[in-house]
Amino acid sequence: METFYLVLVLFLLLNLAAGMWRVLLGPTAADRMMAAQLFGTTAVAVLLLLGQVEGRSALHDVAFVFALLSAVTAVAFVRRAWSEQEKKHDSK
Amino acid sequence: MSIAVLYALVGIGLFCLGVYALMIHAHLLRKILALNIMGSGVFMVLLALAGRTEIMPDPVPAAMVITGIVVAVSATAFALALMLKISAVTGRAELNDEEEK
Amino acid sequence: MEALSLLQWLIDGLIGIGLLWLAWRALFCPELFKAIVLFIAFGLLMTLAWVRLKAPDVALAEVAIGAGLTGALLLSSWAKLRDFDANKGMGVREKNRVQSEQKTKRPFFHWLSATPVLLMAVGLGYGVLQLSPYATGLSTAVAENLDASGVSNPVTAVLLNFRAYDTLLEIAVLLLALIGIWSLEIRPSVREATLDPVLDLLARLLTPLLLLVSAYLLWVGAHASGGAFQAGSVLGAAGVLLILAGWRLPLSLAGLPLRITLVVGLSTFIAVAVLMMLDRGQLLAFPPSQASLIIFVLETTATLSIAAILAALFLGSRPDHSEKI
Amino acid sequence: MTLSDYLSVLFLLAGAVFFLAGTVGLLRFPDVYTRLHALTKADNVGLGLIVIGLAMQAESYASVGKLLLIWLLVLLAGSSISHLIAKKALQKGVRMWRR
Amino acid sequence: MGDFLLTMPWAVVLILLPLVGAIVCFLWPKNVNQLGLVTLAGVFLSVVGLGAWLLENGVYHHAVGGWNAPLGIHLYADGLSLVMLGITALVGLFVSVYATAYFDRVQSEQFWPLWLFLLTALNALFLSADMFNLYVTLELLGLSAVALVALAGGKAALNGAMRYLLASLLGSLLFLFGVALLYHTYGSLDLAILSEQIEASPTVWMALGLISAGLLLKTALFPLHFWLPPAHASAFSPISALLSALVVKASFYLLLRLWLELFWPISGSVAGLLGILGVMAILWGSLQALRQTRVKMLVAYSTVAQIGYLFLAFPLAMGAGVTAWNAVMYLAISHALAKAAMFMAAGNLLRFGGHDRIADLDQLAQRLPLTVAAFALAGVSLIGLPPSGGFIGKWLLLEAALMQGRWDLAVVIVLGGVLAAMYLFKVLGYAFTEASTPSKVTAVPVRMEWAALLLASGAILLGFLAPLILPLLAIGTPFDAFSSAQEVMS
Repeated sequence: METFYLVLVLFLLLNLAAGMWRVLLGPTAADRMMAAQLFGTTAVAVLLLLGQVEGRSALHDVAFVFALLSAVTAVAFVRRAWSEQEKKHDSK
Repeated sequence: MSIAVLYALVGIGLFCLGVYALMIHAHLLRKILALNIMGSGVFMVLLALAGRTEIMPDPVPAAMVITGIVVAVSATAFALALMLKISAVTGRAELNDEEEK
Repeated sequence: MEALSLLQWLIDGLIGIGLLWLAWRALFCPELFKAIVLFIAFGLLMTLAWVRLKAPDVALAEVAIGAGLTGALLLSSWAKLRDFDANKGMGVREKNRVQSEQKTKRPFFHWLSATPVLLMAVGLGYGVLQLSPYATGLSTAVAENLDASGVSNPVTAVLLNFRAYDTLLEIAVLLLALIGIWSLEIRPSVREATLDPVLDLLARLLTPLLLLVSAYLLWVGAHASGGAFQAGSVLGAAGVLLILAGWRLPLSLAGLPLRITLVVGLSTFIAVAVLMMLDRGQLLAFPPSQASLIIFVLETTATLSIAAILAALFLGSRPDHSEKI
Repeated sequence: MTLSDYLSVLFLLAGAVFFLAGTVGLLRFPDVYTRLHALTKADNVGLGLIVIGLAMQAESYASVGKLLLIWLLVLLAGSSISHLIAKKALQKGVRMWRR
Repeated sequence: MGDFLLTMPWAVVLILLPLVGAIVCFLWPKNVNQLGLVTLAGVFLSVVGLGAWLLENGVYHHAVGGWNAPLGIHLYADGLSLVMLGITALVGLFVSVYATAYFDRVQSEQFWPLWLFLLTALNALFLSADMFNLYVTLELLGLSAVALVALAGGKAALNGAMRYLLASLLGSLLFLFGVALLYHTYGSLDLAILSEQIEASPTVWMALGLISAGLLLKTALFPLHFWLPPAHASAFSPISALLSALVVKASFYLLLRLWLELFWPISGSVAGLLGILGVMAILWGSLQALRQTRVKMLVAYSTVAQIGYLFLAFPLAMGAGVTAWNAVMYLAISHALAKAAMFMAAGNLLRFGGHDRIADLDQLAQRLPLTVAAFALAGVSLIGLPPSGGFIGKWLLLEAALMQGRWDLAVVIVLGGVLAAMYLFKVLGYAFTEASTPSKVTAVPVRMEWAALLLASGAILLGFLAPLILPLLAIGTPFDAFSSAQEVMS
């Protein structure tokens, strides 16, 4: 069972790595930020799985705070950092 | 080599990347990022090497790293404010390299 | 067993490479905004690394302070920088900005600095590899004295009892950073006048949740991962969220009441230190029977102050001046 | 392995598939709005499935409760954030994809 | 009374009193000047108390929290810490008096909390015997110093502050990395325990390199001095005085302490390197000072040069041991007094004429006699003319150099004095002549003139106090471990 969890963790991490392409590609600021959000959700899943492997409930708390605070960062992005007109668009 | 040493080497890599970036970048925000990454590298070395034995993780490095993180966020906040002030006064978020007259 | 350890290696290797890659891109990609997003991602991955290194307390601190607050701080500073540019700039500003974001020292200088850095990396790597494979830390010393410390989470015991003096000075550093920022007299930004109903709802829902989580972390810190810093920064994040949602501290509270909240943690720490000094002749020496109560009081006040300081750090300008200008 | 173990493996695998779908969507979809759609929906379902899978293995009701709470929180945050991003993107004139 | 002196825990008071002062000044900014001066007076008395205690009992140990090392943190004081604490309190007191007249209402509300935080950091640093605790005090010190520089607010001051902040943070991180390596080699952060166990190994060498690099950066030894002149020259004058006199000395003290007590088995073999850097700092700093056209910039470069002197002792200590260390500590404290006085005098010139261009110092000798006298007296000590404190320091250093036949170093010591005379007479010369463009003048408060003059006289007076101070320095024999190790080696 433990092996299975770890395989799943590895899979999710690879998934995450693939998602990072979007940060690099952009093209809009929202795309980059969205990928960071993906990071949030996936990392929560990874933390929960690792918590199961190691038998520590402390990791549930970490996951919980993780979910809470990545929301704060995203709000900071929407409210503060993203205020100019977008000129870059997806190429057709 | 153990996993602890692997992470310690990653920490060294982060530290050195940070030092290099701190030296060559002109933009202050980039320098502040570099300092933060350097800090993470040091913290990683500090904590990774505590995991060399399997028995019981040493809580003292963990406590030191938590203290270090708080100090780092204070310094970062102050540095960012100073950067904003410089940018408001000089119009550029970088250090002037030419001598003041 | 073999497959299991291979998997562990793969996971740790992936995290390690991911960290190095993110750091490299965050430091050397041309666009500053991209760099900040990558840095936030770096912080999140760092949390996973702390978990893998069996340090959930550090992971909590990293996620609360490192990822949450530093990310918001960086984004908001970047936005303010761009506003300065926009205010003074004409048509060419976009191009200028991109240039200044990428500007580095002369190529000759790159080589000049790369060489010692590489040497240092090699030296440090060698030094670490030479360390004996057996840690000689203080885990036994901590474990032996844990009963007298008043808490059962060893990290909290170190932070608030064995090395409480460090923690006292560290809260002083936080307060100092805020006083330093206030003395810069940065003009408050007059933006975000619009109110968003969804954001408002989110703030209304998340704020009580953040309060609850903060209280939980404070309470749980005595016997499991958590503690004043984690709780304080989660509470501080609630403050940041409220600031972002357009809420401001009423002026009547922004003067002395706010200042008292900012210093109450440090003051209580000092008061306890002096009391213990008078009582037992030793700075911050808690009697084991009352240690858990004392630590609880210290942590609660510290949480309040840390939260207030972090939120104020995010705001940047002094709240009691902001309405006047 | 018991029946609940098999079930939980099934849920976890399904969750992983949804995560994969989310990432593929993030990489392949043509504009911000569709990508948002892929990311938030698929990943949140994926997380939900993983939470269910793990909840079956949990030792106490308290930890089941915590797991569900985490999922609810991610749902709440994810949906509001994606709404905010989409709205802001419209305001800022990010073009929508047309076939 | 004597009993009271010996029972009070002075070291603890020294750390907590300024911290409480800072908080009170932050909360109730109405009477900051009075509050601050009372705090400074209290700190000064505590140093006296600690001195009395040390004279009676030898070294001071305090296990914070009742936890002994390696688990807990130790406070430690010996003659070396005492002298540093004493000079800090003395200079701090005079600068504070000066500051009450220098700053206006708003500025003093900002100045006092930051300065008291700085004082806390200095005292805590001089009293700490724990590597990680030292890191925290270094950060506290760096941040408060930078915030003080930034108070001046102009373009130059903000740029100087930023440069200083970056250098300071980089230095702290290098230091912390070294601490991490030491902790993982020996499993302790306590200086005494580490120094018993330490022996040469690649890891320890790396730790020595990192810690020294970090501290040298903070001490601004050539070629890592780039941040110092802009920061020190652009800050408000009392703040420049504090930085040049005390802050730079604090990291030097730490470097000295660690090389002597911690790294003694290996540091001797690389001490020559620090000596070479010291020589270069003397020459480069003096030549740059000669080129400057503004008083404060000149004084700042003079600090770069004078720091060089402090490092000459490292190669000399190989054979001369205690003489060299006594010399260097004497130089450090007389430089602290003289340089603080000099920056204060420069502040008076700035206040008086509204500028500090050397060529336009319009007959100041007649119009501001006390200030010019202060500048001249401080100069006497910096040059090393008898009977000043600087003279005693240089004399002891010269003696150590000649004892070992290091003629090269002896020549540099003398040459540095000559160069110092040249750049200081440049200023004094213009102070006697009439300027071509007379400028509008503002009156300088009497307190500011006298504070500078008294401090400068202190630097001269030090020349007579050697029999009093050298025994204080010897409490706990801080220099023994290193010297005996060198004797074994040679």
